[in-house]
Amino acid sequence: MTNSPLLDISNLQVEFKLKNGVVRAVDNVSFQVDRGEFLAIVGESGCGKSVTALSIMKLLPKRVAEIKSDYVKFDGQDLTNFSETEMRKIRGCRMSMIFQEPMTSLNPVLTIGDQLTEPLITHLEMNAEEATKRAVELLNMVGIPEPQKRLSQYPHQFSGGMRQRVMIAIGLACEPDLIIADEPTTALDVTIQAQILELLKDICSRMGVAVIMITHNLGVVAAYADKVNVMYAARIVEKGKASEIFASPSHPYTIGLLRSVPRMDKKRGGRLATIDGLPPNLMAPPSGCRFQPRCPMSTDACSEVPFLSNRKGSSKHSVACFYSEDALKKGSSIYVSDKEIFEPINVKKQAPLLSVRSLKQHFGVSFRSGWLSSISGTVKAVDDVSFDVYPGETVGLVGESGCGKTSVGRAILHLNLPTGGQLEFNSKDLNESSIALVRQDMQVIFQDPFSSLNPRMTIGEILEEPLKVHNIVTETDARFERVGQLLTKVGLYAYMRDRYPHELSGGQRQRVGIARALCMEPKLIICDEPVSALDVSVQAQIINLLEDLQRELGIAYLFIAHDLAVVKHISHKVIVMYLGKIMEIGDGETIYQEPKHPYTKALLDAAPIPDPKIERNRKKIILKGELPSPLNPPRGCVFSSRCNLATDDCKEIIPKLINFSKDQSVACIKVEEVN
Amino acid sequence: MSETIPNQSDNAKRENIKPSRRNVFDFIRQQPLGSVGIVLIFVLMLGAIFAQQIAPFNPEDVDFEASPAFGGGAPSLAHPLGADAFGRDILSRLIYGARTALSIGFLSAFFGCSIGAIIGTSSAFFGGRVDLLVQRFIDLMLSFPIIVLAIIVIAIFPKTVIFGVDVNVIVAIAIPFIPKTARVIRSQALAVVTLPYVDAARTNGFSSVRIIFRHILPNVTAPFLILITAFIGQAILLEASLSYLGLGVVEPTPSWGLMLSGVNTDYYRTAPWMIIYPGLAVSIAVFSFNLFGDSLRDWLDPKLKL
Amino acid sequence: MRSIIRSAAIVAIACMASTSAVAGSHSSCPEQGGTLKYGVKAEPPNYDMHGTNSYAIMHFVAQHYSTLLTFDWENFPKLEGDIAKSWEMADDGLSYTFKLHENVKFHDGTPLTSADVKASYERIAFPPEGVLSQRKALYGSLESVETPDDYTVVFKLNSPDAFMMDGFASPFNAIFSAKDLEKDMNWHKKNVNGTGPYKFVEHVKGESYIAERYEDFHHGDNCLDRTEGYRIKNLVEPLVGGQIMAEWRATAPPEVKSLTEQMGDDYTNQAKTLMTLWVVSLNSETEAFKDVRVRQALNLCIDRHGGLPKLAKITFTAPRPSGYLLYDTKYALPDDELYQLVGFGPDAEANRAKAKELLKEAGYEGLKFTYSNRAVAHPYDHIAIWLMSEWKKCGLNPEMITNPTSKFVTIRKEGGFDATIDWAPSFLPDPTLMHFKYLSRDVNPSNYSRATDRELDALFDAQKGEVDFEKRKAIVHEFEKKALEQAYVLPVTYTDRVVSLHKSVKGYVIANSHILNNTFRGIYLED
Amino acid sequence: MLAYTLRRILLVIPTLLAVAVLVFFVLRVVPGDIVEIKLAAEGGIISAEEIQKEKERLGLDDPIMVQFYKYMIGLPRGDLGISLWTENNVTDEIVSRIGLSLELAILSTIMAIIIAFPLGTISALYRGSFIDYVIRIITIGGIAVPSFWFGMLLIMLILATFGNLPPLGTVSIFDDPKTNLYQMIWPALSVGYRYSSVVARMLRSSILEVLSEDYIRTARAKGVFERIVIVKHGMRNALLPTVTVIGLEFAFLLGGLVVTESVFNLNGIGKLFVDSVVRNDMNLLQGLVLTVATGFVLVNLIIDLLYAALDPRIRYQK
Repeated sequence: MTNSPLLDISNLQVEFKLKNGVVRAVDNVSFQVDRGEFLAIVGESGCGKSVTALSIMKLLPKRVAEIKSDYVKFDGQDLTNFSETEMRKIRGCRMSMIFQEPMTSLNPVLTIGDQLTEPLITHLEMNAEEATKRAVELLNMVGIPEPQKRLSQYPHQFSGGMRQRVMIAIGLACEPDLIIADEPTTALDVTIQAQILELLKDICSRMGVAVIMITHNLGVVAAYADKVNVMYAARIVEKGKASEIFASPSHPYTIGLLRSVPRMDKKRGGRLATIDGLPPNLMAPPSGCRFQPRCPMSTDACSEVPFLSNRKGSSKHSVACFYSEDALKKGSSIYVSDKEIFEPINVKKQAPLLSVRSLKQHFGVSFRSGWLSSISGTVKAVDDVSFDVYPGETVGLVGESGCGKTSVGRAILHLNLPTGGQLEFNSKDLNESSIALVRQDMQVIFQDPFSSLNPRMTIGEILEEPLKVHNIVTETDARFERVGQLLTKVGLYAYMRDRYPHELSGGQRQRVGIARALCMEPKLIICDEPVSALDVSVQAQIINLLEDLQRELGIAYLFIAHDLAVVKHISHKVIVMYLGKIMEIGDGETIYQEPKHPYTKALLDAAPIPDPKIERNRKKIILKGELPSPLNPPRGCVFSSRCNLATDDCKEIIPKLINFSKDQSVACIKVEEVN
Repeated sequence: MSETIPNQSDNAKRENIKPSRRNVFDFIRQQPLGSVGIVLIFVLMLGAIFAQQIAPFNPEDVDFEASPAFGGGAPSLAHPLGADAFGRDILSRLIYGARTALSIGFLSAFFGCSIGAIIGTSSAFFGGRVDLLVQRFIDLMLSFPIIVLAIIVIAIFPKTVIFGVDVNVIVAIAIPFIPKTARVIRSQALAVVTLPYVDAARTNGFSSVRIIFRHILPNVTAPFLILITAFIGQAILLEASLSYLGLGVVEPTPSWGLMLSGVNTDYYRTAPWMIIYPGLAVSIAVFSFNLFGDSLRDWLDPKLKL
Repeated sequence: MRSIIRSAAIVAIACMASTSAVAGSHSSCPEQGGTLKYGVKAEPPNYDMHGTNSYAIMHFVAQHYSTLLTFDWENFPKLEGDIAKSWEMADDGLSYTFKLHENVKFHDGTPLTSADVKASYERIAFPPEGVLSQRKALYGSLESVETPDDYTVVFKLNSPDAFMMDGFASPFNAIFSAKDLEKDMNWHKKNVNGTGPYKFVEHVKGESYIAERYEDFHHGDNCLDRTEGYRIKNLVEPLVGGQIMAEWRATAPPEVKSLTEQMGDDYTNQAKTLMTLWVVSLNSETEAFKDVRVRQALNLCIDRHGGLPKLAKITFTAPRPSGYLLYDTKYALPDDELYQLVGFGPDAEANRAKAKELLKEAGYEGLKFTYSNRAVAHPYDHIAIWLMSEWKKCGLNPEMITNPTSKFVTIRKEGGFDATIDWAPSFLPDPTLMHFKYLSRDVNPSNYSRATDRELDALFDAQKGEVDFEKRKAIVHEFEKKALEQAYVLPVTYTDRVVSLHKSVKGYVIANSHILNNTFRGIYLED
Repeated sequence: MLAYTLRRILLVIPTLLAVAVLVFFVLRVVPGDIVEIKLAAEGGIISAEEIQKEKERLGLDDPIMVQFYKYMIGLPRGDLGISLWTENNVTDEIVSRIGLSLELAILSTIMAIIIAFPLGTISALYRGSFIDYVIRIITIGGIAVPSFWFGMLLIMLILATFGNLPPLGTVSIFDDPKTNLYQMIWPALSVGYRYSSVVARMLRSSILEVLSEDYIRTARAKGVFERIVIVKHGMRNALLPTVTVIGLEFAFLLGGLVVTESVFNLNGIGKLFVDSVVRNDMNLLQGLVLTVATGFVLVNLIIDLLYAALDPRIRYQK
């Protein structure tokens, strides 16, 4: 082992020549990675973190991407002028990569074995037999059971988590010095994410492999990274040891980023700090400090470019800000506005606004509908779910993908016809015919801001349509007025009514989505993952908006999300679902402080907290195994197949939801025993 | 593994996001081949519209003395592209032929695609049995080659000419386009139907008709436009083929396909201009529509399979 | 009456003399052997010559069969014996006696006897249930066929029939074997067994038709080893490209031009007027056409003298105006008489002025009407395009509607037109055959003008029974004039037939019909 | 795979049945009368009774349901009735011609594949380059040029070059492959241009699509040879849509050679099709349409099975 860093990058610069201009996606980026080190690159989408990774591997399309740098030294060799052939020898052998989308990163028509042995045969010149042997070892190492059998299978026979394990196995096949993992767990559920990250960390530290992890999740960074690069608009704005960055963030952007994330370990109710505005368009970035337009501390001096410089007293921690010491001192208070008061939202608990009793939503799943199509299975997306929502209350519905949380929302809205159970809204029984009457009182906000607005209609038309169709506001002028008010209310400008959705940013669109939900003055809004597609800084803006609206208008929310921290932040009451069933239900604070159900506990453990001090010291139970197929859920308790505490009884008895305390019900036969 | 629980795929979402800034200048800059196509189409359209002003002769004027049988017919000052078997000016017939080709092309592609699009979107929106039935019927229709279907339709309907346009041929060409469009549009609409803004429209309590026409149809215009341009080319080709077989446009209407058939073939070795120019006209017209259609697809929706 | 019998007897004797002479002269061929490749633009539905009227069957199948009589092609319509050695008509015109050659054998080896002739003619004249005879109507006067011995046949008539003698030479009246007919009256639809010059070998449907020399052919003038017929679409490229050596139907002038230019000396042709008349039938149910003035006006607008010679250069139409009967034949109206009739005068301007006047009188100026055309290039398109331009010159507004054969035929039959192109094919220049077309609709359903004119019917019946040539001719002329003046059906033009041949094909003599002389007798190949 | 194959094969039957029923009733609507065409079209003197008798003999006067019944009970035995024109078995008429159409279709498929694969691949790999533009123009031209016109030009060219044309009357490829190929190569070429253009275009766009897939990036990140990336990872996936297009075009050729057969005077089912339309031979027409549809359905079946063989996602579907 030499002392020189494994990877040393100086002044890396990547430009994309697009049809409508040149985009500098990476600008003057320099950093180093030592052997066995775990480096995280964090930043919001479009800040250039993935491009940085791909440019190290020289995997960017040559036609459009131009990579320049002083040098990119890998193990002492400068890769800058390496030919394609030379690069090819390094790729997959000394340096390998794991991508974000496990579903599409494997070739669907080749067997896992084929794809796994490929680097072995190419780089290590093994014969088929040796390669297969090694492949089995690798699969074993990444925790794939029955590796021999799995080798001859195809990617579609693997779940997402399994595929990502295969990707890790491929990445590690030739025992590389460096693995670049580009958002490797973003597409995975939180419990699976924990498994994969643990695995990656564990293997890499055992094998002494350095890791560059690209992520937007600060929790993940806090949990695993040795070093952090924070990127903003193609540049590194702050870099240093993870502990230092989290303890003393010195760039206003880093501070904002850390403060705008809802935290599970903090109490509910306060407003989140928000960074105003949007990341800049890289086609025409602001001159000088690129954060300047959004920075509450900016001065005229910020029109000069601040270079990364070491903080006083630290050789590793450097910041690109003229006022870093000041920012560090003031901390999150630079973002606090006048409204930043802790103000609990009050709930009137007389009569429930929405009452859900034994809701069932089953889907018949048929393969390839043809003349002889037959239903080959039933998915119980929602099975026997009951809860109440009171006026002005926020009920959080949380769970991993496929747990049925979205189906609950759709069933309440009658977007899918519920298979069974009773729904009562405002003391009226909801069914196919009565739903039309309450439509105006019950609205929805969707996850994807890009597809929740009709791209062929202007914002004005979108907001006006329900008013017009239902004759709520009949006069054109009055409607015009009303649309303006709505836009103002959600923090947009009235002039935006003439814009088309594609002219707005994601956050703005989500505001329009909220305005549309508001325009009929509903009593309940079902929020289906309203912030999960947004960058953290924008996410905080939307969460604040939703809370403000609730304070002002007394709307109740059914808040569906997979992000435990967000749900914790906004909800009065939290429901935890797993495979169509409620595992635990109760007061938000209580559930997060004292989870009773083993699944809730595992879920909370799996979600990393963006603070290395807390994160690295907490005891975690990492769930084993995969989510069972919803077509064939375990008998008895649906969680029994993954539960550490499961006994034979659990596999037979379907647990009922039992009141554990006044504010908490749990569906576990062992609840007494465990707690 | 089952991923068939109804939920929207990422692809579906991505495909329906319209990138910003889409205008003619963008198109011209990004699609030079397509722009050439547009220019050619434009020229053809001008020719068709101002045929009366441009064409040196009436396309149906018979002048036996100018025909090759009387030693004439070769390209000359009077007849730049020569004269046909009846001594009719080929240039004039080509110009008027553009009228026939374009009107049949546009009308049949438009009607075929529109009906197909409505069937496709409705099928996707209503789903279930309706969808299944429509799909089966589409499959059925698709098991006949276009030209076979067109010839059968020609055989069924009597020849009807309205305002000088051969309705029979238009119907015959339009009908094979219906199932094709319905299939493509259905698959596109299927993605749109699951999109949140359609759900939002449903939660707003809008009627099915409103949702189909206001929220779904406008969002399948990209494939619709692509299909129409592709089909105009195909329609022109089909018209030429049918006319060549003697089943399409008939004398004395100037039609490129007709000019390649029947009498003129007698001359094609001795008076090759009779065959070369109409063939070129068909090829160029179809070529420009294909060029345009191709680029339009690359520009609007590169993944669309026709 | 007496004169025609006399003349017939003279013809008979003359023929007897010539038959023996011809049989002798043909028995040796200038060259023997080789394969004749020819093209036919149509496909035979079956092989039954009695049941067809189309050349598709004749061009392929006629080579397998013999007829009672045939023509001397050099001196058409002079009769000549085929299987008949001699023949004789009784003085009263009510019986015809034929003596047959005794050495005639069918391709399967059985000898031909009078029984075969009887069975064949009975099939033609009295077809049993399920048998279709296209010429049953022409033999309405035939009462019975008798066979006194194996080589004598006697035809008995119930009334004299001026058409009958020539009718024995009808190329369609193939002599089938009685034995085959006994098996199945329709045996010949799908099988071939004749006494003709060439034997059937193979028919690949839609593609080729192969025959080979019949060694025992009674005339011995079958000079080729093999004949190969091919179904073709156009005739120019196959001829130029050496795929075929001949096409028997008709070659259009542009094709002739093209062939001459491309083949040079390798190309020869023969030309003659074909007995098919192109006519325009005016629908009598169309209000405007109920008025004779309008019909005449339409006729007057056609500048026959100016236009036909030009038309004849681009398609195979005849360059000469004609009435319903083929000009220059013995019953036809002489030109000077014809040109006196409305619409046939040489002064186009005067005709047109007259037409306009008539239209004005009738109140049909600028009349709009549909003209139903068949989607076949030669000569339909040419005639149609020419007529359109002629009518437009009179200020009329014809609209041409072209349909493929199937729809065209339906429209023609159902009267879904104002004017339609139509044609009157014939294989003999006989008024009975040629005037039948113009009889009232109830007598002849294929008079597509749908007109009814009892005077014409009466004149037709009168000429049919009149065996005296002059008297018959007078009646025929009267019919011709009356029908032309009434103008239910406008005669446009006869057909000019050109048969294109490769120069190596010799011994062929063109006839006035593409139905005639298709047996390939006398044809030989010369290198 | 076996279950899938079986189910897929079973699916063919109802489809064909539906086609058969549809074709029957659609064609009964067609106006026109074959007896009239047969007997009166060439100017014969024939009475209305005789026409009527002929219709009765051919069974055209039966009530439509009786005709339908006869047709339907004949189907399973492959009995499609008799041609109203030749009175031969429709099946025989079609069988005698289908060989030629099939040979032509196969020949042009081979030709198309030989031409299309290099063109499409080169075009995709050199996307945006001059050669890509040239190939794109050639292939767009291929679907623009009417094949009958191209055929006419070809005939001109053959005549100009060789001075004669291939002999008429198709020689069996088994008897005399040289002559047969000389006869068939030209029509195959005239269809092949269009065909190969369609295939090349599909191949180009599939390759481009596949090359932008994540797993190609994965393969490159593994340091695999670029050639292997393209051939092993790219081509196999790009082949799937291409196979579909080849199949569909092939099926199209089975029934769609109508025009080409007419130009080259070939005696295949395309020409028979036009003939039977012109003659209003409904029985033959319905037999032909049914044959063409069957061909189409069968080719689709083969494509689906091929797809299954190439794509494990389908193969392993329960």
